Amino acid sequence: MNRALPLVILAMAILAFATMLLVVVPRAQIGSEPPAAGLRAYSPEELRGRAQYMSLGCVYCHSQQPRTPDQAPDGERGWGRPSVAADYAYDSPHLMGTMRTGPDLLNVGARLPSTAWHLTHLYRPRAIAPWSIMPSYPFLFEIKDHAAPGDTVVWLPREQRVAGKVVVARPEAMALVAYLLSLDRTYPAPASAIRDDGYSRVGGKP
Amino acid sequence: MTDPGHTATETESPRDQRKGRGLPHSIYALGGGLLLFALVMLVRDDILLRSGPPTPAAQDNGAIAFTPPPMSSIPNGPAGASIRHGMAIFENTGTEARAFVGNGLACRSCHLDAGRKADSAPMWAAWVSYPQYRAKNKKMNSMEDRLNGCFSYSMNGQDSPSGGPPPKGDPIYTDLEAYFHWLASNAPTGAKLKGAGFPKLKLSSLGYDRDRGRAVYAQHCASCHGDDGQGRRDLNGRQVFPPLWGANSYNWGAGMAQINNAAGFIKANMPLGAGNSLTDQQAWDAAAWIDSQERPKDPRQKGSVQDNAAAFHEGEKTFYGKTIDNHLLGTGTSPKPRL
Amino acid sequence: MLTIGLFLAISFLVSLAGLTALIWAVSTDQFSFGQKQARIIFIEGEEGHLDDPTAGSGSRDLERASIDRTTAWPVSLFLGAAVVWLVIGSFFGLIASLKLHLPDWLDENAVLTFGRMRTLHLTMVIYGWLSLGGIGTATWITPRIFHSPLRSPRFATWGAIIWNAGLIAGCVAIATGWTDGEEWLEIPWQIDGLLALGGGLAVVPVLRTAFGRSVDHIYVSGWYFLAALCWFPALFIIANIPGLFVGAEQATVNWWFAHNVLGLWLTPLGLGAAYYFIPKIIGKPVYSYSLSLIGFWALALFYSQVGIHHLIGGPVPTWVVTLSVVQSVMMVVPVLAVAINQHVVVASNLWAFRASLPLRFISLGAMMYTLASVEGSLEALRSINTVTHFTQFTIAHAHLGAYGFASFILFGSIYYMMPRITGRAWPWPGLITVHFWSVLAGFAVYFVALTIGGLLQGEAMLDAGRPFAQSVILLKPYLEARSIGGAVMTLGHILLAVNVAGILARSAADARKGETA
Amino acid sequence: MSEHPLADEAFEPYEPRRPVPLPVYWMAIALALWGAVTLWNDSTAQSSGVGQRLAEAGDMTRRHSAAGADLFAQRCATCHQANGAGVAGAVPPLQGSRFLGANPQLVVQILLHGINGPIAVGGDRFDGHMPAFGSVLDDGQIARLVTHLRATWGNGGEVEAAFVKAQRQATRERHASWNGGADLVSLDPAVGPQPAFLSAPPAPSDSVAMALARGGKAGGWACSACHGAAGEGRSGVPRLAGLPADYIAQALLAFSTGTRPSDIMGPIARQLDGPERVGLGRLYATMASASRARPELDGDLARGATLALQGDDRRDVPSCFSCHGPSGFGVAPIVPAIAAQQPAYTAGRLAALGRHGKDDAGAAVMPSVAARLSDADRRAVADYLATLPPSPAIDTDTKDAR
Repeated sequence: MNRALPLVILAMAILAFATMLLVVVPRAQIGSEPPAAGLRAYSPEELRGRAQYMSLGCVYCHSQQPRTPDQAPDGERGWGRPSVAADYAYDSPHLMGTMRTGPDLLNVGARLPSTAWHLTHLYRPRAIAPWSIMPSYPFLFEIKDHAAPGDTVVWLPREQRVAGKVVVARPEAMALVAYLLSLDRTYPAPASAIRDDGYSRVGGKP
Repeated sequence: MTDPGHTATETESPRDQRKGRGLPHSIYALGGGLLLFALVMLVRDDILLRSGPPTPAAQDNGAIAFTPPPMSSIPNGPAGASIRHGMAIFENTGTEARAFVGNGLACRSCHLDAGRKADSAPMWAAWVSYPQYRAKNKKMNSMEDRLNGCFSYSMNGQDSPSGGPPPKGDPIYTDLEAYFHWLASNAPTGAKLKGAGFPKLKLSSLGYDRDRGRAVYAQHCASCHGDDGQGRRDLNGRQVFPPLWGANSYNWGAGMAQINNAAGFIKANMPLGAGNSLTDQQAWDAAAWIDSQERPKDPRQKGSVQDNAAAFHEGEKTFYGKTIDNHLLGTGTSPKPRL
Repeated sequence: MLTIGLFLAISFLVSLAGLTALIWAVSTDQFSFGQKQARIIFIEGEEGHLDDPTAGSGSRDLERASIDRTTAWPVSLFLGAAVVWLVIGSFFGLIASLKLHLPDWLDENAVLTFGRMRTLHLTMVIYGWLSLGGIGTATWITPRIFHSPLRSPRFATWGAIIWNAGLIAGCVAIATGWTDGEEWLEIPWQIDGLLALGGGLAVVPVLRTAFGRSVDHIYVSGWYFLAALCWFPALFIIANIPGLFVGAEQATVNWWFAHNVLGLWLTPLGLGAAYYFIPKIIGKPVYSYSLSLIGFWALALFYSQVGIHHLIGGPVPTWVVTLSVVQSVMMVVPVLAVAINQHVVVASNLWAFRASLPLRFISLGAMMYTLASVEGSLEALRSINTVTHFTQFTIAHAHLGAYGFASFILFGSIYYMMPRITGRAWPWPGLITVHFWSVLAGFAVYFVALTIGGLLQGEAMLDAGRPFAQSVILLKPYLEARSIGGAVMTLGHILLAVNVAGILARSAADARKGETA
Repeated sequence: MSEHPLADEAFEPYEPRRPVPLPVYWMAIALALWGAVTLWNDSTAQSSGVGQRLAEAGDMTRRHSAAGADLFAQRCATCHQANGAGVAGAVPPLQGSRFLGANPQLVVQILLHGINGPIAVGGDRFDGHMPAFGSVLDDGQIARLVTHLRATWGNGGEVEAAFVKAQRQATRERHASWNGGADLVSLDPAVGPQPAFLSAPPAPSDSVAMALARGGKAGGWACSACHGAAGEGRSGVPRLAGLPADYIAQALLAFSTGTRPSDIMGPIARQLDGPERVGLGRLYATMASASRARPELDGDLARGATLALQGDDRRDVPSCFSCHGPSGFGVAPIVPAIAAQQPAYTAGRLAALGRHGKDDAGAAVMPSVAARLSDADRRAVADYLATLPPSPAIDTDTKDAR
């Protein structure tokens, strides 16, 4: 430990080794899987919504990775089957998230396929769930006196409405909802799929 | 390793050597504890995650616990065919023994889970206790005699197409007995099996009361058996929840028409899936409400209801022969036109 | 499957072989150094005396004074900027925390939405406060342990300027919604170039000083600093290459990076500082100098492979997750080695702990490193992770590492270094005590609340019979407690900033006086 | 530099004789062993996880290629009985049925679309409802099933999958069941004289309920947006078609009062008044739609079938069908249909009932039954129910009158 160069070289070599294991080999393995059958690429509108999702930081409260029934009851919550690597083939960047301050969203398009619901929820989450701590996104909407033709009016419960005004969704809101509705990985998982099976040690079913 | 320029070690007193050791020891203890924890978690992952949920342990109060064989172990061949047919009769009595059934019930209406469920007069327990002397007809009864009684009273054979129970020696009896015999595979003969018959409930000083029972019935029974006690049919007209009184139910001669039997059955099994959730008193009262409704007449009745009550219902806990709301119970219902 | 299993086995065996070789080398004294080399940080007559920093000013030693003079300007720049980022970052953190239980507060503008506040907080405190502060500390300590003046300090100055410019641009980008979208990597890659360039420039003086040092031995802090300063640019550049990774593979890169930012960047910076300041302030060498070898190399071997434990139960290959789980638990070895070395010397000199505020910060920080690492090892176990994953528990844990450990050490380092850099005593020493107690109390509230809240939240989410809403409802009081703790911490940061501003202003006034005189 | 006296001048922290303390060795060795065991364990986990998925895929294939006799036992025996005797007065017998002797097209069509109306079999009249299997059995399964039925009770002759495919294709526009024997006799007169189909008086066209379902109340969220145009539900959204009208109306009331908490249904239900709840109940009760449910919870289908058909006496769990009807079609007015229900809904509801049964009025028995089901059981039974044909739609008004 009296020479700087070997120290630096060895330290970099160890990092390179770790990088090979944690990045290069998994990349090769995951990359060898084709996109899941049933998965479709995002449309331009959905990609615009995805950009909204990223820029508003939805990922910090919502995961997009349902777990196996061996580990957690995500399936029983309606969040969908455990996701596999092939489900994310078109996700760049990935938005798997690490927090569930809100529910998992990988299949929200399947369990909540109503655009109107999502618009209300984005405009005022607490109109739907009083306990919710999700931010409201009023800047994705416009308050108008009358809806113009082609406008999507946001429905609000009776007690939340403002008389003589209507809430209209901006294109950003429509795109975000389009992205949310595109989150639907309810097609069957490929059998050879890659995922963490560390909780399937049980092997057979009880 | 030892530093030549560092001479302190040579002059240290034993006390000094111990000094400063406390913290390393606690760090080792922390590390060791952590390690132990990791190992325990490994074991937990391995063993606990592997095991399924715990099953309730069987209690033992002197009687012998018995588990009937699984359905999948019914043998093939002619013996198996007879067992299977016996089971079919048991479950689908109105079809398989159509000529001898005069109501909307099946054997399994009272002997739950195809005669397998403990505390609802399971057939594996019945099989090993016959032939038996019965006070009901004051003679030694074979299983066939007993089944004949079931068809006469519980299945209300008098209103069936043939007007009575299957004749002696009918294959219906043989097949049912084959099924019972198989259900009782490896059961000890004559022993007291746990869960045999219906549980016997003690009657409190409150007795039983049909008005209290009406409330119990409305709260706990009516959603399935209907306010009118006629049970419920599915969309094909198939009886799902059995009728408890009226023309489509058991007649006044049935064992279930005695309040103590009904109370025991109710206590242990009703509401279905939530057995033993009612108190003994609620079970007695609900049974009283059900028993105080009119049902097909007792087929043994020759003269008046009062005569029959004296002849066959003496000492029974029943409303037979009593007058409720100006109606003499036991008069019987008029037979319903068959579907 | 065979090849993958092979990889797994090989990686673990390689790590174990490295560890075994290291333990063998240390126990048979293959490296001929010991406590003598540990004393390299002292100069004649220093040893055995408390180096009381809060009161005193510069060193009496002329050689060291000349060394310190070379680092004074770039280090002041790094530390000054770091403190500014800390204060701003804490405010954003506080706003984000408040928004979690006051969701309708400040919701009229996209810039102020929770997702952006939180991201700004993370970016500012990691890349502003901790990274700049860490580089500054390393730049200051390295010449001292090498007994050589800092070479090419201009590179460090430019590095600091470019890094800050990049960071400002990055924060503006995030605030306006332009982001790369991955946790810890939100700054758009187009701007990342500035950070990479700034970081690269900042490394040059340290490396050049190391290669041109005037003593033979490299003190342990030097190992950590040299390695960290080489590791980080490599990590940062690989993780930010646009378009190379997609989907699930990108997630492995994401967490390989994000955990290595802690493990191979903030941790070695913090540990290096602790390895220097603790013995230096107490005036006694560390407990077992050769043990620190194990601490360092085992950290490199094991910490570099732990990142994928963030994806336990996720859509990545089992083997890579398991590898990270195992290496996370193996981290116990280096953590113990470091703990023995650092805590024992403090524990046998508790009077110094009471006497010196910087030591108090640094030693507490080192203890929280032990705690955070132990907690991290446990959290990586599948049975525990299944509860804590996706909950506020991980937030508490991240703050135990980044705040309790790294920030506390940095606080202490600043309190030690600034008087030596400026040649002035702290203008308001009383504020240092208030700072210490406010951040300690605030952090205790923060950590305990989120740990308990996170565990309850995890338990609720594992029970299919409890609606998801319950996990949110039960969390609210703990989120409120977190805001209270965070507000108290922010208050402490302001006091630090006031003191730093004061000492810098006075030294600038001195300098002007010196010029006019 | 320092005015602080040293507490103990003599003491120096020292490097012990052994530079690496012994406990560190032990821990390193123990951790290495732990790591090795964990790695080995998890490598078996990986193969068992992959094995599990492969086995499921295999299960699926096996289910799709099940022999006709097995299909009969699984799919038909709950109603027609294992020996084909049917249920007197409710389910027609297969033994000696002229329908099985007729053109195979007839049986295939019945299986594809179901029957809704009176038929005469073996001299008895049945006024029932046979579910449509078209959405839960594929062509090969129907072909093998029909082959088995005809070989056992009809006049033999194999039916090919291609034949079923052609039949399915020929009637793909048909969304309703066959209207009893009167309708079927047109396919093959060999079935003998059949009772006339008296079309029920057209249900009072509940345009209000229909507008609510399709357009939502006052521009609000429409039922059909999530539950589907025909109430068929989708992954995570419950099926409504064929649920008893009263059950739906009661559920909407419970949502609105909060006795059945639901963040999604609560705000909608609060906007509805009594007649609207009843109208929506009737609307969905009479809707016919194909099953969209598929097993998706990794449940053990065999275990699920056991629970549904026989229950589990060790845990005192009665069979589902003992209350929900022999095919899970529900029993009006309050026992809901569970066949073809979305598995995530079934399992989640069971979990919620098992834990919070008390806040749910109207479900007195389910909480105690659900509480005795393990997580794996809930998933098993939910997945099994998802494989069943949907409950046939009935006109509740005429049924109640009967």
